Amino acid sequence: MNLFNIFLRIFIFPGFLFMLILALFLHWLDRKLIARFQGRVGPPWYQPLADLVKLFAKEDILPSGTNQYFAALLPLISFASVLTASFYLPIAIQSTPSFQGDFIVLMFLLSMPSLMYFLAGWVTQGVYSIIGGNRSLLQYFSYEVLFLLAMSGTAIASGSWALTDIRLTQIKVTPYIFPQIIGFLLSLAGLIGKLKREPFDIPKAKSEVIAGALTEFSGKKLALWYLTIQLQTVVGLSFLIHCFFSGLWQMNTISGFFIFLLLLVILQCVLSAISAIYARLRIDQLIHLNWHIFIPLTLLHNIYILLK
Amino acid sequence: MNKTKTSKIIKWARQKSPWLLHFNTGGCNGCDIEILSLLTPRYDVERFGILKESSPRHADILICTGPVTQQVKPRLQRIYDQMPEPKWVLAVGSCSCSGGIFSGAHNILGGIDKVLPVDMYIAGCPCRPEAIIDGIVKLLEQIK
Amino acid sequence: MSKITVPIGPQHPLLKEPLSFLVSLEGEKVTDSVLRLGYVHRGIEKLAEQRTYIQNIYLIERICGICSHIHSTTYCQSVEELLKLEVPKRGLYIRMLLCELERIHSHLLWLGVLAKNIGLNTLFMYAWRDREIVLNIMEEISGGRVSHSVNVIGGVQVNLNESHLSLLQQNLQELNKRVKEILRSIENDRSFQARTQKIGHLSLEDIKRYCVVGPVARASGLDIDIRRDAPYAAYDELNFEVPVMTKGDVWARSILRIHETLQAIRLCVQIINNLPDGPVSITAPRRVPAGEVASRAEAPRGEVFYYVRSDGSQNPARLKIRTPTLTTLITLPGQLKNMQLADVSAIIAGVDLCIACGDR
Amino acid sequence: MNTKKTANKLRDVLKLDKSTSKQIPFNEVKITISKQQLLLAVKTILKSGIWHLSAITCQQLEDDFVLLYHFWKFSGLTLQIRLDEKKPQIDSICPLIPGAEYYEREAREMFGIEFLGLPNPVPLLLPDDWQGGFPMRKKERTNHDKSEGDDLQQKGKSS
Repeated sequence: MNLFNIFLRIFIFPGFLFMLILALFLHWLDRKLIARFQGRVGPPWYQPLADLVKLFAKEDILPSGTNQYFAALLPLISFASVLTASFYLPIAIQSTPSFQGDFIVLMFLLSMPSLMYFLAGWVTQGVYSIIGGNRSLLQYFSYEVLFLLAMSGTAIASGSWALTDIRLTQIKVTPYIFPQIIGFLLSLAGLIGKLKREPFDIPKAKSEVIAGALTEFSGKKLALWYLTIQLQTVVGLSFLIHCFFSGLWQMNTISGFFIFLLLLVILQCVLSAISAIYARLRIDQLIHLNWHIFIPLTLLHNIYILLK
Repeated sequence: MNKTKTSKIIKWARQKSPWLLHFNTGGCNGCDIEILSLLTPRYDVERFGILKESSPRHADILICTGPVTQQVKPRLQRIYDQMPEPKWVLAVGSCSCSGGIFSGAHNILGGIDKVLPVDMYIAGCPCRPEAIIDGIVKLLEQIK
Repeated sequence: MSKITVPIGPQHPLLKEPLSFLVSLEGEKVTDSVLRLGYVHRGIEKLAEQRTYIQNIYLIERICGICSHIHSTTYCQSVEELLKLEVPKRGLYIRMLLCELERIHSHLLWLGVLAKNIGLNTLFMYAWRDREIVLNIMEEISGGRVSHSVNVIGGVQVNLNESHLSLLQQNLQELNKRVKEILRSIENDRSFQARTQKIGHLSLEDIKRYCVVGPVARASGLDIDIRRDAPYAAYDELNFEVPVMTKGDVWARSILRIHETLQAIRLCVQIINNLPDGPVSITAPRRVPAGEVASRAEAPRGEVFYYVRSDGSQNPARLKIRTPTLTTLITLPGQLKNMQLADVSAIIAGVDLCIACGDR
Repeated sequence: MNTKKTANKLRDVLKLDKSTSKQIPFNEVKITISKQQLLLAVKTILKSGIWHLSAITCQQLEDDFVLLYHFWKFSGLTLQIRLDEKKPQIDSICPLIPGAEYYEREAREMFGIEFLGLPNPVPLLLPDDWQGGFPMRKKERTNHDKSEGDDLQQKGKSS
């Protein structure tokens, strides 16, 4: 019975299948919202699924001279790391075995795809891929740091690095969204930088470096890359919700689950709105914005929490 | 799942998400702005799942406009080779179908079919966005 | 630092048309760039010598899809000058109306392409959605959205009746409101300013050394507009201002072009209000007496120059076309020097290249 | 206005007689000068405040080439130069007006006129591997358009 229970939990409900459906749903919501902001109708509900199935059925070419084995490995590693990250997150219903420091493990697993993205740029040796890879590395060092620092505000406030402890302290006090609203906004900016979404999507800027490091990928590998990015959005957003809003609902209740989904949809709307409003920033403006404004603000905010 | 079931799903997926790659082989950019206006709110091809991609690796349909000039021919050939199977070619505008008004010039080789195997010809100078959408829809129906 | 040569090659999302740009980079900074034209060269001047004057109108309109009417206007007015024809006033007014509508259409198209290149897709969609209004009007008048064969030698082959005028009146007000809204949204959109200010600078004596024309020159302080300084058609009867700015970067060019769009709308309204009645065109003989003429007109991108020489037969002996994009192409490598790679897309879109015009 | 003044100044600087200048439509003054006087003429024009060179037209008139330099400042001023067909050489004005480079490169590849001192004499519009001779020359029609160009001619005449 326990084995079946574990199988059910890993593959069906809060595991692989559920995350995949959630990722496709959020990706469709994102494209539909941006289209609606721009006055367009936007794609039908099954569009992300159709894109993935078509990409899986396409021929898989790589430029001659690239290390086929390594190029195939990169999307797999990044996809696997994001999936294992999703198992650590207590998605409203099930409570995972939480240990001291799984906050850091989750943070590391979430940042793996950005590293793989950079390596993908170097493996395929295309001019656009190398430039896309370099830019994603620059962005990796600035916005992962911001995301870590801003999120660790909640860990400092709850005094422990375990996710469940963060949740328990929030239930006693108030959800961290109210006292740490600045921390929340900064970690949202860090998440946008990590996911390379619109205002900070210079590494895969369509108009300069075609598709950044993914220019040479096609077929199954490209499908895996797109799936990774969509999954990363879901896991990143639910990580954000867990750390800042988890006091709002009780675990293992149906109503808690729907509140969690509602928050996920709201945050996705915020992300889509931001990406529809702002133009793409240059790489030096990006780094300047991060190190001159966001990081000092986060440090001040964390010190303020420590002293309180 | 047996063979016919999977191929039916793949056929459905290919019809529902055709990604375009646009290449102007020397035309007067009348058809190009009509292709670009497909993305805009009035025609909005994204509701059919059509996206305008920028890398040959990601694209299914190569949309060419304009007669093939001598200098653009090797590039057109290379882009076609870079695209993964299954791929289709759409000749948009009368000068890409047959060289149009510019046939006979010292630098023009004629229509796209002198260089690539073309699947669908869309006439018009410049052709209207509705004609391009109709051409794409007809092409998608032919996908086996 | 690592030196890479980035080919912004014939097929690139940045360019609607093939133009090969080899930009050599040091890190993110552009050191120098080599430009290669000729991908869209169709030998229009050679073809024009094998066609009669009337067949040439159909060819001249296909030089460039965006400014097709201005090309046929310049060509027809130079042939009318050779034939010493007196084009009726109403024909001239309709010809000017379509010139200004095409200027609005070209500037809104350029604004969308610039916004798409710097990543602001929403502005691209809004600019092109508003452009559909102008396309509706042009389709209503001439039957064609993009290239509308309205000009004939001796006048225009299209007439405006009451329904056209009311449609024009109402749509132009709507368009005026929307373009003002776009101008307001651009002026206080910080991310648009961050991507377009202080890049692609052209000083005034660069403009003079490279003989640059059009909005790119007016954005650097050169106050020349063919419609006002050497009026053709019936521009001397209309009053309008010519916006001039001095900063000379992509930001100044953007604001200037939107002001020009507002001026073009104002011109269209003037043309409709005092549209003279009478015939629209007069018939022109097939044989053109020997002679030569050099005529200029203000295309959306600047001064377009036509030199027509006829030797009395049905075909022009020599037809020389010089389009404004050629002058901005010469200055591009200079503008791109030690800019960021990300600025290259804004600069290329800022100068509003129409390569089909440039290569002929 | 000032193009007329410049035209008169040009005539007395180059010591030309009255017959060389002619009025052509859209108020242009055309002055015929010889090949050697080109640089001097361009210098005087630039000194008199006209800097905009609209175009360099090159054409073939009964077996010798005619170059037209179109200057413009609110009204036109054109310099006409005749080059014999055997040795079509003229010195380039790029040092004076850098903007003329593209016009000269185009004239060079279309008509085969040698511009001495052209910064980079590389083909502008024609492909690098072009063997079709000089396409715009009258007699030497490229084989490509001989076949199709002629029937357009007949069609033009017959219709």
